[in-house]
Amino acid sequence: MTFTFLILAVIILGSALAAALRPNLIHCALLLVVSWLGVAGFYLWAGAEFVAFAQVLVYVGALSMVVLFAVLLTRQSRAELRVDAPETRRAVWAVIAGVAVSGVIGAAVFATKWDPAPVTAPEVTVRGIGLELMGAHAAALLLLGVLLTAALLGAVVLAAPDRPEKEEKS
Amino acid sequence: METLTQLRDRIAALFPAADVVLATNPSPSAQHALRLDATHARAIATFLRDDPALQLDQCTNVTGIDWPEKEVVDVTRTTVPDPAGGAPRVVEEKTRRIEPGRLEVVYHLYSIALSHGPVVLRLVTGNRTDAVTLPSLTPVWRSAEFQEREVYDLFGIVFEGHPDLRRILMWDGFKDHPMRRDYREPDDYEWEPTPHGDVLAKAKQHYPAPAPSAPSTP
Amino acid sequence: MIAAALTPDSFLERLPVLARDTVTGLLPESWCWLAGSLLEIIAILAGFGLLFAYLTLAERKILGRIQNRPGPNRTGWFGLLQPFADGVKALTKEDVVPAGADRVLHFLAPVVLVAVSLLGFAVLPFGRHLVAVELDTAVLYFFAAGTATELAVFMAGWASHNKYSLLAAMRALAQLISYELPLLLSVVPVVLVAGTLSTTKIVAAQGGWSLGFVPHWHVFTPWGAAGFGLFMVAALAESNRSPFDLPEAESELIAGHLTEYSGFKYALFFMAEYFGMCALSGMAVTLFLGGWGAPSALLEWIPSYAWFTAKLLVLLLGFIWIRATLPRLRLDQLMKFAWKFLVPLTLLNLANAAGWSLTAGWTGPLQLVRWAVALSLVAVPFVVLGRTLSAGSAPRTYRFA
Amino acid sequence: MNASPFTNPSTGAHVRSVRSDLPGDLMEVSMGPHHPSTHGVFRMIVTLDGETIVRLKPVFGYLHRNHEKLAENTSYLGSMPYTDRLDYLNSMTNNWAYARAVEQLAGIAVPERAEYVRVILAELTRLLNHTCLAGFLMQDCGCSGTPLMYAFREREKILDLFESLSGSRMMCNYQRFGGCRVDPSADWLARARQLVEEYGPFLDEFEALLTGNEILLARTQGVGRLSAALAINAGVTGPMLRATGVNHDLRKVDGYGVYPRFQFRIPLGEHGDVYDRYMIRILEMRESLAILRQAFAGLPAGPIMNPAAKLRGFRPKVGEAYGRIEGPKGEIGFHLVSDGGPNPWRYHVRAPSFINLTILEDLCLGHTVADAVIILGSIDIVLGEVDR
Amino acid sequence: MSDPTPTNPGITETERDELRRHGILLTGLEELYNWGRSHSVWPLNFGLACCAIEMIAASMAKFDIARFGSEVFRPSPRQADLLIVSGTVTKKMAPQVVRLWNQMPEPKYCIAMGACAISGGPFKQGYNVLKGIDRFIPVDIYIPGCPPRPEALLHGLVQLQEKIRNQAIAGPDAPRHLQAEGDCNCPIPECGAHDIEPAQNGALWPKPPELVRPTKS
Amino acid sequence: MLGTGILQGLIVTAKNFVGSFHDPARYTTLEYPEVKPALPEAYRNFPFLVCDNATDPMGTLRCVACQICEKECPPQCIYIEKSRDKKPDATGKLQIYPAVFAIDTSVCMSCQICVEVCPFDAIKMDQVFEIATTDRYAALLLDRGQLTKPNAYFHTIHPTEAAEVDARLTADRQAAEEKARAAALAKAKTPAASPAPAAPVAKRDQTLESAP
Amino acid sequence: MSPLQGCLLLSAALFSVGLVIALARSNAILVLLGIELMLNAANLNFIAFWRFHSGAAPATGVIFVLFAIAVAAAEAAVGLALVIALYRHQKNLRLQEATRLRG
Repeated sequence: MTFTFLILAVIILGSALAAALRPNLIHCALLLVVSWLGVAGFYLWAGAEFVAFAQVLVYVGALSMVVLFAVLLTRQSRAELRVDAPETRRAVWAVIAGVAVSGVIGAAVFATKWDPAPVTAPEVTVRGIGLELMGAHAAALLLLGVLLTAALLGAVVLAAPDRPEKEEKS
Repeated sequence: METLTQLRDRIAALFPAADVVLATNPSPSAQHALRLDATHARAIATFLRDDPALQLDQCTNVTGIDWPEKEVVDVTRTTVPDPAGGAPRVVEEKTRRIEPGRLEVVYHLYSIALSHGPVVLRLVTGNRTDAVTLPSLTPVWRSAEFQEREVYDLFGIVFEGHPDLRRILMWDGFKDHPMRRDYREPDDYEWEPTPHGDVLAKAKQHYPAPAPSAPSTP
Repeated sequence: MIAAALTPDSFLERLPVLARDTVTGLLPESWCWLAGSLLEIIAILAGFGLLFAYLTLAERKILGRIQNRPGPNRTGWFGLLQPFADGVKALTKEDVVPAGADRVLHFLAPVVLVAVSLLGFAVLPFGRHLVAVELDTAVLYFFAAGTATELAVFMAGWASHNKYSLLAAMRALAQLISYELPLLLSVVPVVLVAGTLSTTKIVAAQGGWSLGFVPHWHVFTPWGAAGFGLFMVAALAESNRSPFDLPEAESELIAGHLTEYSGFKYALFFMAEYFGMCALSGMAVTLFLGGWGAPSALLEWIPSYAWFTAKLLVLLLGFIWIRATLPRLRLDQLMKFAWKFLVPLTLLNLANAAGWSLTAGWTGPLQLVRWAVALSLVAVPFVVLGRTLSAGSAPRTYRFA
Repeated sequence: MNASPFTNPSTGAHVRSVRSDLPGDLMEVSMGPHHPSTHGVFRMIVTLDGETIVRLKPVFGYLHRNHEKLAENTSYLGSMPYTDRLDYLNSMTNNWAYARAVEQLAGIAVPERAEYVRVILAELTRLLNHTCLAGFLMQDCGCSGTPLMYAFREREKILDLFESLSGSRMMCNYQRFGGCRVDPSADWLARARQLVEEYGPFLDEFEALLTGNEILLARTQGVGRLSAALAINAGVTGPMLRATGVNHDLRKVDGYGVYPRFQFRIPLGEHGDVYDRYMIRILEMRESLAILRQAFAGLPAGPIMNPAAKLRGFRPKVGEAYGRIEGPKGEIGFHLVSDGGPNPWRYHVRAPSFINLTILEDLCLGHTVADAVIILGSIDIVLGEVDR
Repeated sequence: MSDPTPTNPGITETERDELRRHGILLTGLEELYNWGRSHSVWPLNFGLACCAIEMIAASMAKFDIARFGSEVFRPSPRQADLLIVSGTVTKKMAPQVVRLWNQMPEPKYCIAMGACAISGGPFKQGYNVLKGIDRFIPVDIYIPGCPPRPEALLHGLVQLQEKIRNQAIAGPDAPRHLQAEGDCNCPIPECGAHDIEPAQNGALWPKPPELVRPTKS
Repeated sequence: MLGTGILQGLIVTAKNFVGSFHDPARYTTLEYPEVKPALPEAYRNFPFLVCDNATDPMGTLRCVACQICEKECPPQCIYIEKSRDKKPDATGKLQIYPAVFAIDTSVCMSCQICVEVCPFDAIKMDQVFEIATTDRYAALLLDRGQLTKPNAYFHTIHPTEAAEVDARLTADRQAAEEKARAAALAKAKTPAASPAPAAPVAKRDQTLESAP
Repeated sequence: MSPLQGCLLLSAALFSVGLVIALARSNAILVLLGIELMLNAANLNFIAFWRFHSGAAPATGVIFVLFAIAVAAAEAAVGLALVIALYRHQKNLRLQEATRLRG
């Protein structure tokens, strides 16, 4: 339980909580980016360099862009970026659910007896990860590739304008 | 190309109800014009554009001209035979009349296809105040679009059938038509170090307290 | 922190390290690491700060020379103080925040941008012993650090509450996202062949010479040359330089996302652009041009950091030269260029590099075959894709009347 | 401008907020009157769908300097320096068009030498205008000044010629009714001849710099297509009209001055797009060089002014005249109405770039903002002439 | 030209000028401040009419305004220091010019280039022409000519640099934005039914000198 | 092939870059404040008044306050007031002179029409262009004293034109003298004849003759 | 409290926040982002167990996270495409109104 961990926890949770409360959609998105960065920082702290950088690349570099794009593409005016405040009833139920979940998990965490942690992080090199991926998890990697391709195609089909020939006419 | 007189006759035959007048131009340029009446102007213009012998496909220039009301002295000379049997005398009779004010639009037409021109069309409004509506020729020649807007802006001629008749050069809230001859600029006094007479008068009006010194003379 | 000494070092070679060690040696043991890091940060900041200052001047002067004029030459000797005059002015200029702007984001954007664009320098090996942070995953780190620039540009454009800025923000997002892919993909062959993500090891892999004067730089292989070209094109786009300067397209969008920035914040943007340019060029030097390696065994006595700087400057000169010559692309053409030209080429180049490393054992006539195949794998797709890309646009002949 | 509720005081280019009556994703952007690529104080209210233009309304009048009203209160001669300031790149051709209109109005003959000198100056002006246009167009395409610098490098040479002949770089005030103000010296002619010889290599260099550039080709070909029929109907003239393939050049059609004596060709485009407009101008410059060479060879001796022409107290008879010439931007004409007084009763300028703008919206629809910028650039407007 | 700033006792005015011209000597914060901004005057990329072409020409190879560090023509007023009013300001355009001026951050300067910008020039009798931009915004340098040669613009720029160098940071000579009560924004006129309203900025356009005809000298 | 056009362009810019170091045609900058532009003789900026004698500028003004330039000036930047008395001019003849002659250079558009219409060669175009100022009124309104420059100065800026003007003026003067002499002779012969008419106004050329 | 416990608690809290966002906000994009946050919380757990729990295979946790990140990216891409399609369909992003699949 180091000081660094505490700071990271505050960043991650703080920005996520702020995102939950801010009315402005762009602010929410940017705050969530901060949260993701915090998670990447956590990975770095934990010694998983490769994962941390992958997290930054994917979440900050790509996902946030797509999200912001979606925000801009689906905006009608600046005023509408201020999404409506959550309805009170739903909000209350949501908070209750959230507290319940974390309560349950927290109780479980405290109830379980954990082995003492190893002093140093397991040595994981890039080469090691590569070998693991291509060896033990080759099938999963392949499946993931297929999944990503399918997702890419699906996203293109979904987001493409309805009928291109209609556009030509107009 | 046929002469303007022939053209006038042909139009008169085709549009018997139309009132087409040949307006002669006394200057050496000899660019005579056809004065059309407002009701038939667009039909005649379309004819001029589409007639295979004319093909006046290009309306190059559109101008407004303001003719304020003015007094004209007509001199009619009559030769009166001398009752005494001498050489016949020329009697000059002067009549004064008021020429009513009017606004005029001039169109210069050329043919790119047949390389001839110009054929000048003139349209005249009834007066300068309330009867200022003329048919727009923009549906015939697109090039008239901005030019008619300009004439509307500066002269106040309203073009009926214009797709987008708004002020073009002056701002939207402007009320006057500055190219009319009787337009008076708003009093916009500028201190001039080299005062001409009218500037002096303006200056006196603007800064009455210490009257500008009289012209110093050596 | 100190790369393995490969060759006997001259005093000059070790000078920066010695200087650092001398300073840290004055401090107690426990402070050494902190002081050393701080010194490195200060050195990078000062070095690249100065480089930024003179790069702006060099850009103005070189543009001037290309345009038949001298450029700034009156502020100080030969205009050498011009960047400082600009700096003084920018610092003292009023800072205007538009009324409708998002004040926090408007302030954060330039700060984030500069911070992020500086991160990349940490893993660049400037010399044999000069790399701030030895990382096993340095290349990944470099590109991960670079991604947040897009966010900053977006923040600037969005927060300004100006339509031109917003359009610029959209353009920036689209452009940077599209060119991120070819940029990364053009690096993968190097990683593949060198078998490591560490920048120092990649440089080390390019050491040595054939015949004493043909260095084993990646750029001298078919896939390396292609990769270098593709990387530089993508780098041009990533650093928003002409002909890809769409987000701040002056003739279209006033100054794009910069429209509402004044004074020092504007200078920060400017700085970030140059830092980004330097970082990407430095990466290109590291990946393709042999890093700090000398081009010939005979020239090894010149310190390695001098070689790195020289290569970096040549690439930066290229940036300026291209800026002085080319018109700007349109957004749809930009995207088309990225997706239909660069990405396929980078993928093919990856295959090419894979083939190259698999056939590393070929010798004699097979070596010739290897070269021929690799070269044609570079040239043929380039020509074919280039044809399809520029289909329909060609110089025309005209008739006369 | 009364758009205060829409005008955002914080921005450089008056951005209006999204109008409520616009459907869905449309955004209204106002480009100008201060915008780097509007070639002066011109304004386009552009409605965008993404970056695609769905509506474009030009707004004029930010440089409406009341040229025509001033001319009604000035003598015929006094308007000559004002014509310099119409299309301030091409004062020589403006002068000529005005002089020609007055000469038609009053029936003044022009000596042969003056006609030759006018041709020389008009073709030099054409070179100047087209060179500048090419530079500005490239600037609009996003070049960082280099083509513009090269264009202005050559422009300065022509301006030096103009200055040593007429005394002013831009506002030459050189033509007079019935001739020219100063007779060019042999030394001047030699310098002009040398310039003409050096211009061809410059054009080659300029074309090497950009004409074959793939980016430029992609940017300009197929952008802003104009059909011949629309061009004629909309009164489009000059290189823009010829880029659509219509063979119409007043130098051939009207054959004014001594143009019928020269051998030259009219380059014609096919597609009527931005690239054609650019190339037609480049090719026209090469033809202008041919005309200039012939004019230098054929320049006769003799007076430069018609001795019968009056300078002061000039009062043409009642009547009117429309005189036109082929200016570098298209047909520049003056419509003069005389009531017999010392000042024209009505003085109207038929400004080519004003009328060429009629089809701006048609050209831009469906293209992007970046295209609108170069389409406007390829129309070649000068605001002094558009707004007068 | 305003009075030169108080000089250092150890160095004569001419020596100081000479050194300053080479950008070497800086005697304190004020000097540094003035040196910086006088050598980095970035004009707004803003042309109105004929003079704009000469302004562009001044930035081109033959005259090269870049030598003075001023070739950075910024398209956005936010980054510009100098507004060159180059050409006729019409009444329709006047509000936009004033608005641009207001959008520029301090310290900012204005050059009225050419007859039209100074006084309306040849077009001053026109109904839509503003008779001098100094009715609305404070003008630092007037460059007469129609249009002035590019060299004349460069000369004006040199004069402006000189003026900047002689400005005091504090006191009544201080630039507008450094004065406590100074409101740098100029009122923006509106286009009315017959004329722009107000037709001038009262703070800048006080009653002009008494209208005395120039007398025999 | 894709890229050839771009390469060609790059070669052109590279050529210019290298050329700017050795080829004067590729380095066209004049370092203005140090190197003054070589103004052509015809260059005109603002008008000035010619006087024949530098030591007595006001006494030898050629201007006779005929006010033609004031009327013809398109932007109306000239202001003239005639004197009520007459003073001898350079030739000693009594002439009206301008009591006030002011030109507002903040309005002048350098069109040279005043010079063209002046029948007395009294107003000419100056070549001074370094007149940027901080003061709109005091520095830009030129009065008679500031406007007057000697003929010698005219000779330095427009040598050809000045020589022409001088030749014409002397020829006119000689013609007038001869005429006067002839008239005097005639007068001596016929004392009843009317006195010789005033010396004709010097005419520049035919085109200047006005009809009405 | 051991580091592992801290990490797990952090993960639980992050998961809850994600859950709250996904449940309480009506904007489709925000809901998607909430889900992303929950995925991140899960990844946090993987790394925590990999780092602070002995006995796991040396790289499994890391590889699992890598897979999860990739899947999350795919999910987000499809999700945002859906959002855009939804917007095109009903001109806003309120999920409560998205009651029909065909329209």
